Amino acid sequence: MDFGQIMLSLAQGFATTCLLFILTLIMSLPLGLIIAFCSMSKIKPIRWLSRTIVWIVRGSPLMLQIIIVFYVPGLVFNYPMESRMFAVTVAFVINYACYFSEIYRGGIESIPKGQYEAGKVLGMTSTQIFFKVVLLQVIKRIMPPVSNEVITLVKDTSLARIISVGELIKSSQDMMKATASILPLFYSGIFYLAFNGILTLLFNYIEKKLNYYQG
Amino acid sequence: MDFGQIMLSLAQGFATTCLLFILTLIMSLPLGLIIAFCSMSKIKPIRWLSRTIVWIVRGSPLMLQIIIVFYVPGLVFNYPMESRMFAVTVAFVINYACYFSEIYRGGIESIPKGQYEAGKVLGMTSTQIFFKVVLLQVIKRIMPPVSNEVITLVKDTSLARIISVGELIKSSQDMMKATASILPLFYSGIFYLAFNGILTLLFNYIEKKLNYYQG
Amino acid sequence: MALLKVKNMRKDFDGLEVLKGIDFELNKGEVLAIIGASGSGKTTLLRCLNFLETPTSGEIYIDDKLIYDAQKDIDLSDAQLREKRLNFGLVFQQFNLFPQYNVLSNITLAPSLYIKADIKRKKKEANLEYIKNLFKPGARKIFLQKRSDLRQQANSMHEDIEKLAMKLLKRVGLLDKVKSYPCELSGGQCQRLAIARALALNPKILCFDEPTSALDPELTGEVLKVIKSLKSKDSTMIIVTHEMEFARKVADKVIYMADGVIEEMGTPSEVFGNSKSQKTRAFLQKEPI
Amino acid sequence: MALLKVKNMRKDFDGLEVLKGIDFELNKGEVLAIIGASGSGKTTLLRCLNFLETPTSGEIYIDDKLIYDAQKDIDLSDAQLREKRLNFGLVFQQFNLFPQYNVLSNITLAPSLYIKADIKRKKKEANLEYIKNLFKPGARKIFLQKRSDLRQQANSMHEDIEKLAMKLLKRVGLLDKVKSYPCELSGGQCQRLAIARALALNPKILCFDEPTSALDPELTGEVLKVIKSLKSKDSTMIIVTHEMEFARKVADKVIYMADGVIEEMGTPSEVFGNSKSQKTRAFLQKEPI
Amino acid sequence: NNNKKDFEYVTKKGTLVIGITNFAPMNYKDDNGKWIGFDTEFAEAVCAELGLKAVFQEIDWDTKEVELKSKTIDCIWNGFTVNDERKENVDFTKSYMMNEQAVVVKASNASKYTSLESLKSAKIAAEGGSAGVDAIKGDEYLKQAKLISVSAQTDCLLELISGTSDAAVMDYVMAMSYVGKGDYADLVIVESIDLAYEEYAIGFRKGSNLDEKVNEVMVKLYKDGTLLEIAQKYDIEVQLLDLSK
Ligand SMILES: Nc1ncnc2c1ncn2[C@@H]1O[C@H](COP(=O)(O)OP(=O)(O)OP(=O)(O)O)[C@@H](O)[C@H]1O
Ligand SMILES: Nc1ncnc2c1ncn2[C@@H]1O[C@H](COP(=O)(O)OP(=O)(O)OP(=O)(O)O)[C@@H](O)[C@H]1O
Ligand SMILES: [Mg+2]
Ligand SMILES: [Mg+2]
Repeated sequence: MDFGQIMLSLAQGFATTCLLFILTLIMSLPLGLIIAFCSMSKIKPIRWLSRTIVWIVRGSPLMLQIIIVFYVPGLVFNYPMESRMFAVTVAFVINYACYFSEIYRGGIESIPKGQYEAGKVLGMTSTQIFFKVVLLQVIKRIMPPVSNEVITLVKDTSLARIISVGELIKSSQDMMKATASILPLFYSGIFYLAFNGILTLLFNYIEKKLNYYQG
Repeated sequence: MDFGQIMLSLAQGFATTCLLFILTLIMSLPLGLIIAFCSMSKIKPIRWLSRTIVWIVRGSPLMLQIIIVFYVPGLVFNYPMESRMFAVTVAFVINYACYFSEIYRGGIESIPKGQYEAGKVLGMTSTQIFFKVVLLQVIKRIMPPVSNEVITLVKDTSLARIISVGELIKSSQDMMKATASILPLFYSGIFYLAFNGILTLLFNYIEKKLNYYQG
Repeated sequence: MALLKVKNMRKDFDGLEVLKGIDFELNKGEVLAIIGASGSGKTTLLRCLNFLETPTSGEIYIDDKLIYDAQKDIDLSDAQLREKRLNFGLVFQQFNLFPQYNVLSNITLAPSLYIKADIKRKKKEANLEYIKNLFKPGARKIFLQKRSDLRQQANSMHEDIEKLAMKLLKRVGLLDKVKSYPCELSGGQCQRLAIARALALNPKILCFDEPTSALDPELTGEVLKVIKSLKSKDSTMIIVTHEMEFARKVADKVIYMADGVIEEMGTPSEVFGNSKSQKTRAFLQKEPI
Repeated sequence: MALLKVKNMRKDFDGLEVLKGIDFELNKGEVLAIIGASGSGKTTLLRCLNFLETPTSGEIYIDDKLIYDAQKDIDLSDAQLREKRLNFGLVFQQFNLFPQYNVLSNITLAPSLYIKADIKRKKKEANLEYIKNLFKPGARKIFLQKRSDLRQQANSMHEDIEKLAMKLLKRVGLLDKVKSYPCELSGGQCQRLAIARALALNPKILCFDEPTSALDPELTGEVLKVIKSLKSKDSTMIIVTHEMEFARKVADKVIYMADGVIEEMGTPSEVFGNSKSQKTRAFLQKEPI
Repeated sequence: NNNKKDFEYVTKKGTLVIGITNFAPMNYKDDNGKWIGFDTEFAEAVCAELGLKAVFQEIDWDTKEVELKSKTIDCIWNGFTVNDERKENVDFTKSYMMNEQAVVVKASNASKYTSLESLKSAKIAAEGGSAGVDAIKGDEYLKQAKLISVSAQTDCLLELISGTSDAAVMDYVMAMSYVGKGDYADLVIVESIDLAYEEYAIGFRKGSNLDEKVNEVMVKLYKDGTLLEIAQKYDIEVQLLDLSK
């Protein structure tokens, strides 16, 4: 096996990793917002249900959640998961949506009440206040924890191999067997570092952009 | 298999999980401090080396680190790992020490220069300033991120099964196979939740204790 | 005819009676100063007037027209509440500027949003009209004309708003800060901007809740000067303040509140110089003029 | 004989000349006020005197004895530096109290640490002595006696420190706050505590760097009053301040600094009333007395 | 190559670390959590003869060659099928048991999957790196199917009952001892399908001198009847090969 072949195989694994990463982000970021609103709802049952779910998800390993999401439909409901990738994506989306929801909630709750009141006194509607006054401030405040979480997500994608999804680490382990060498593992490490490096730069850029004002 | 047997088997897995948790904490907390001091060292090579290592470790998946730590000694140095638990512990300690080091560094750097200068002007030695003036303030400031990290550690222990260490999730998966039922997975989820619940209470208590002063 | 009349306003917080029946009148062009110890309910009164709190009971008349009756108007929609609220403006102690907008946008944000909403509504009407008359001759031409009129109208309204904002900024002395962000202003400048922002909506009555108590004493002066300069026969103001000297000089009417009731009300010379109530005298002795 | 003599002190920050040769003398019991525009190097001068910055060149004499020569003493050990530093005390603009210790402990912390270190050293000596004389008759008895003496000595020293701290707290008017934490004090109380903390080490010269400029004007008075009360024939002080009135009333000597040099030096009446330099007059005109 | 001194290496350690996965009847746990099974007792008997302590280490079957090479295990002894590809990485002992690959499906699907051809578009689970995978890859129909590679043979059974796979290819010896029993009652072996005949042996590091030592002991144990006795205990004596020749 030459270097090119190894890289090709790793690139395939990396493609799966990226796919999982992107799908998770696209779905969990908005889902998290919904959960955040449920967690702040004035209706007690909704609030408590949503907070309990978030507590459970955040309190147990993602690995466990993946296994449960994958096997429960078949074992309990006799309605097996068609696709492993789908199961992994569902587990990731739920897990990350819960994490994001807490970040959103912290961000929204950190906006001083005075901002809402100033908007009201100036005759804005609740929607206008949320979108025109509060939202950008929230985004600015949650950027640091969100970027942390996103970088954790990159690394967590490796958990997909638990139910035999061929992501980067699995393909590098396959290559390790094929070449009886440890090198593919290091190569895959470089993939992760590069990916995270790029993300870090991206987030630094965004945070800088948002720093045009303080507070 | 009756409920008692399942629980017994899960308890064994949980014991391994706890052992890994405790070993990692005991060793990574002090090691992290050493790395933090290296990262703030006035000697450039030490500072850069230590920051690079931290960057690499924090930028790549723990799963990959476990695999590498486990296989490299045998494959590359012909000096095989005697014990899987040992390999996992080494990987965890390195990984968490790096995370803790960044938390420590943030905490130490957040202490205003004035505290050091006040100590100096009052004729204290550097050691006295560190231990009598700065340390407690640092501890207070790092409690929240440290407690987050510790709870992440509880969940990360599940990664040990990657190299067949029989921790909680592995034993619950074994039980799942043996009983062809999904229940052991849920039981193990409860173990995690309980563990994390207790830790959360503990940390809340400590943070409250440290709140006798502000700032 | 009184511009504002408040009748028997009461407010409970979970059983804690904070306002125990407040009655007063205010004429157009008058300045009312409200003084009183901490916790006497001054802020609560202003917040009730601005509908940030719902009074437990009480009536509010503007130009002798009942605009709000706490007993009946419990379930007002947001839109209705907003309309009533626009009779009043409020300047907060903590400024509550929008940090992500620059000085100019802080002033124009709310008015622009109305213009947008207004134009949008009118566009919708035009669309409906068009659909109704779809088969009448010339309908399309009228429709297109209307659309372009609306566009022009919007543009000129936005321009007007901007002109007004610049005029107000000049008035509060912030003309050189148009493009700055709130974080780049001093406390006094922030409060002057907040005043300009409230003025831009041209409220009938402008309320101030301790506008200088978050400021360093050095910066207090510039804000008080601006407030004083607002005084004219057209502008009616209610000012909650601890600056007795200022209240005495600027106010036409002074209310001393204590424990949720109006303990004393009158002209500054009546209240400060010649107070009837024992409580008022005790309070005024403590506060340095 | 001057208590303090500073000769030709210079300080560069990476090529930026901040102090360009400062010379002055101060007698025991005198109060020196340093005034000057922002950036003129006042803080830097105090920091050099307290060895928080290393001067580029210059000499410091105490009681006509050279204690520091920047040219020679580049590589002073931490311990040597500490000893020299104890001639001076410094009260910071930002107080820099230790938030985790209560008021009393903030004062006693540093002195207790010395006592502990001192006793530890003496114990070691006693141990060595004992080992040397191990076989002499009575050595053990002498040793035990010495140990118990040391213990008693430590106790009484700690008690003394505590007594001194209480005396100082009384002097700065914080006797009722002994058990409070810094976060529970007002700015003025914080600064008074910081002064007491500096006094506890009994420095020959006590320096203040704008002790009131982080305070609300209302709190400034109480701190200035405390500083004024410290004036006596035994206490020598250097005060960097923007409070001209205070400087004029309290100081025996005033230095006006500009751009890193002493532009004018003399008694308050000389500097404030009759300044020779054009620069000084321009500066004093801007600052309101 | 220091693998030549493998015997000296393990003797010095005093232990033989045996890489296994959990599957009956070869290596599995009794109710007390103690390892039992044919290969377990076989290995213990061999180690006793060699004066070594047998240490059983569960591994991910997929990475068994890496484990062997990195010396985290000393041999693979878990119904390990001999084939040419593996001979490149592993030194085999004599074969001691015959086996074939079986196709297992849910009973409800038994009428659907009766031939190799009918499995062409199914999802087939097999243990990663196992002889089952080789069998699938070597068959013209099965190689068109979607291969689900799992990390232990028992995972295949779980895949079947949770419905996440349609069929599983696994060792016949193992299939016999699980299928139709207890929690796996509604699984069946598709008897109408015959996959390759194969044999089990023990795998050591390439160039190791351990396999010869173990060969000697195996023959001895066969001749004195120990091996047959163990096989009878687990009901697989018919599969045992004649080692006396
Ligand atoms: N949202 C609320 N819920 C419960 N009690 C409240 C609330 N807002 C105000 N109060 C109580 O109402 C009383 C009057 O408060 P208010 O803020 O109106 O006083 P104030 O006269 O403005 O005092 P200050 O001069 O300190 O601003 C206080 O006792 C306060 O604790
Ligand atoms: N650590 C440093 N590194 C570089 N430059 C410094 C440093 N400290 C001070 N300076 C510079 O030295 C000059 C004098 O500063 P200094 O703080 O002594 O002035 P000051 O007279 O105390 O002013 P203020 O009245 O504002 O406190 C300034 O130009 C400042 O920027
Ligand atoms: Mg108020
Ligand atoms: Mg200064």
